[in-house]
Amino acid sequence: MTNTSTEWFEAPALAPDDEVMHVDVGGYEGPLDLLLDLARRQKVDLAGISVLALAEQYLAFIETVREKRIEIAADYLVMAAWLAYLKSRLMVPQSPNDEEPTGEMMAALLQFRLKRLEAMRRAAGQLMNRPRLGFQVYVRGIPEPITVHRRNLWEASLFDLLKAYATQRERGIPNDYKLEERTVWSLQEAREILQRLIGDSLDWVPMQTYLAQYLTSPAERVTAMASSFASSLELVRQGHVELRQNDAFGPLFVRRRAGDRGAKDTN
Amino acid sequence: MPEGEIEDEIERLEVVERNLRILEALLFASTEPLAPADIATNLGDGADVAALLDMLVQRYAGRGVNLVRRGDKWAFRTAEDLGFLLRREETESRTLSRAALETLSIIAYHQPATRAEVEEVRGVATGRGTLDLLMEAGWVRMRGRRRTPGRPVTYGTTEAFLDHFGIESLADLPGLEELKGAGLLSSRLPPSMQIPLPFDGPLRDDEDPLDPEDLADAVEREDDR
Amino acid sequence: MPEGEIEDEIERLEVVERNLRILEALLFASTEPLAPADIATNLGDGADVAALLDMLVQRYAGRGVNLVRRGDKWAFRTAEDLGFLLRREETESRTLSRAALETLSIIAYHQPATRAEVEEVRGVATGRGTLDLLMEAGWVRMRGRRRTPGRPVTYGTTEAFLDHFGIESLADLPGLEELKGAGLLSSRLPPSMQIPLPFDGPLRDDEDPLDPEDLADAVEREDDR
Repeated sequence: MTNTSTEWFEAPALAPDDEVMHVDVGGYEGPLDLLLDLARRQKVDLAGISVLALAEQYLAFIETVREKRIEIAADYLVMAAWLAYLKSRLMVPQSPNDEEPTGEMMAALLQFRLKRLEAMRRAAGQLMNRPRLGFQVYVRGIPEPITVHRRNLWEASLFDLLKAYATQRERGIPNDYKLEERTVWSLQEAREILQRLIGDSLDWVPMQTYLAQYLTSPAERVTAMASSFASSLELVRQGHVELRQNDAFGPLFVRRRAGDRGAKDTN
Repeated sequence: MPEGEIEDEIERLEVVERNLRILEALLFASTEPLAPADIATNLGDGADVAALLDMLVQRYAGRGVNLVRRGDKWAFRTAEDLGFLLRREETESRTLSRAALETLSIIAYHQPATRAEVEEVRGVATGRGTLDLLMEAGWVRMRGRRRTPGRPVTYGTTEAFLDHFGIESLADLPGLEELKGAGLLSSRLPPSMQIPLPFDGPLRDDEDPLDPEDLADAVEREDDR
Repeated sequence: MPEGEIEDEIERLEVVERNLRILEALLFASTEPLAPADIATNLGDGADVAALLDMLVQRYAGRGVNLVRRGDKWAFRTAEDLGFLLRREETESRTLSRAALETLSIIAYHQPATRAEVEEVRGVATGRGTLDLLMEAGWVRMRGRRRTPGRPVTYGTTEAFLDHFGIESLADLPGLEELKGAGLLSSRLPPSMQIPLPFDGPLRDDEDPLDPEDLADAVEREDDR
């Protein structure tokens, strides 16, 4: 491609004129290409070619190809039909009321098309012989691309941060950790405590007084009261103690039942 | 000249020099041609990009690297006459088939052109692959659809085509004047003297925009690259 | 000066100019910096490559693109003061992921903390990416290396961390009672639970300074930004 006179459209390698008829049609880029090649062989400017001779050469070529039973594209046959018509128009004088294009007009059209195709080929050749990018002309070898620096502006609030920390610390607490064990007096415990406190006292004493030492802790207060009351009822039923309440919601008095001497070993 | 005016003039020249440096840096940095609009954003307000480009073209006119116009864009390229020295071994030349070359030149000189028009000039059917290949090379693009029955797609050349072949604009296509004079850019018979010129502006009167599917195809092709 | 000598001088200058053009084009088109020896083969016999390079350096000295030496080789580069043209900053606000937030909070409270320590609190492995992200955000830094087997890197928070979260000093990070008070920690916590007092002084007794290669890594990270 260094050679500026490179001929990009070298005609397909063809044998001399007398052997034209043996050339394979496959070497051509369609019927116009074939016609152009045949026209060039007339070795005159396209403007000066004999269209009639050209048509005859083309028709002869197609005839030979068909005799050899070579498959030929429909394009070539259409052109052959058109050229046969052109030939007849050129040879038979035009009648005055003939509306069809004259043979001369048809010939001019063919010449135009051949010239135009040749011109386009020449133009393509000129294009390819221009100082092309990457062949004679170069771009910057070490381009310095614009780097888009994506800066992330991270967003997080102090609250998010603290929450994340707290959540993790809580998550870190082992699951089998026992929460504060609530003190619950079982009825049995309550009964033992009550019997021990009442002892052999035959005086009416408010139950709360006996339990005073246990009622200070709010956690124990409820359970102590509830369990002692339930146990006291049981002790009354079994005849160990007596209960008295003077008025509703008034203090509950308790005393050893007279004659219950075996209190200590009821169980 | 009063002293104040001299100072103004000095300041003006300093701004111009600064803008020229920025222009130089941006154009040097990119392998792709840049549009004046891409450059303007980096220059001070009210900078005359066209005038600056012109100054830069002149400064580099005789140098080993030139500032060249490619369509509406600009790029630094090595001087054409030094090509022989810079030949790189690794450049593999993609050889285009005769069909592809002819199709390319017909589209370049006759654009906007439909496939049927390309075929009419060549006198033979054009394989779909040929157009695809040219589009893949980035030289040919679908422009729109011709406002005729069947609404055929119209094709035209790209900026990359201009860049590759070192052409400033379509008006500078080699031999264009000659072809025009000989009436060879017409798709009709010579006496109909209306000679269209290659046109790469926006859609012409007889063109519709591409259909959405056409564009999807093009994007797909782009992705394949 | 005799006429013959003037002519010689003119011719000499023409040769120099021609060589400068070639030099310009070669340096522009080359895909890597060029050594004077590579250049000499493309210039005429007897060309003084060093002198030519020197002339070209001077010609481009004030321009938007300079000829610079990299080791023994030469290349065109954008003028340093115009480097900003080639960088485009795009800031994007993004919310920190949960993993990053958790890691950050643990480092904040437990600093100096190693990755293993962070993982112990989190109960899951912490990806290297999370720490990198926090360092990129500028909130976490490598402090030193723990003086234990394996010498793990210790991490701590930065000034930027305090800035962002509006904390005057690490001592102002809320403690156990304050977290409870804010309802962030439930009141039913084992009494053994403690919240460490973050340490932000210089290296602690159990810390060694970072290794030189740690610092190199950090610089690299900085460059990537």
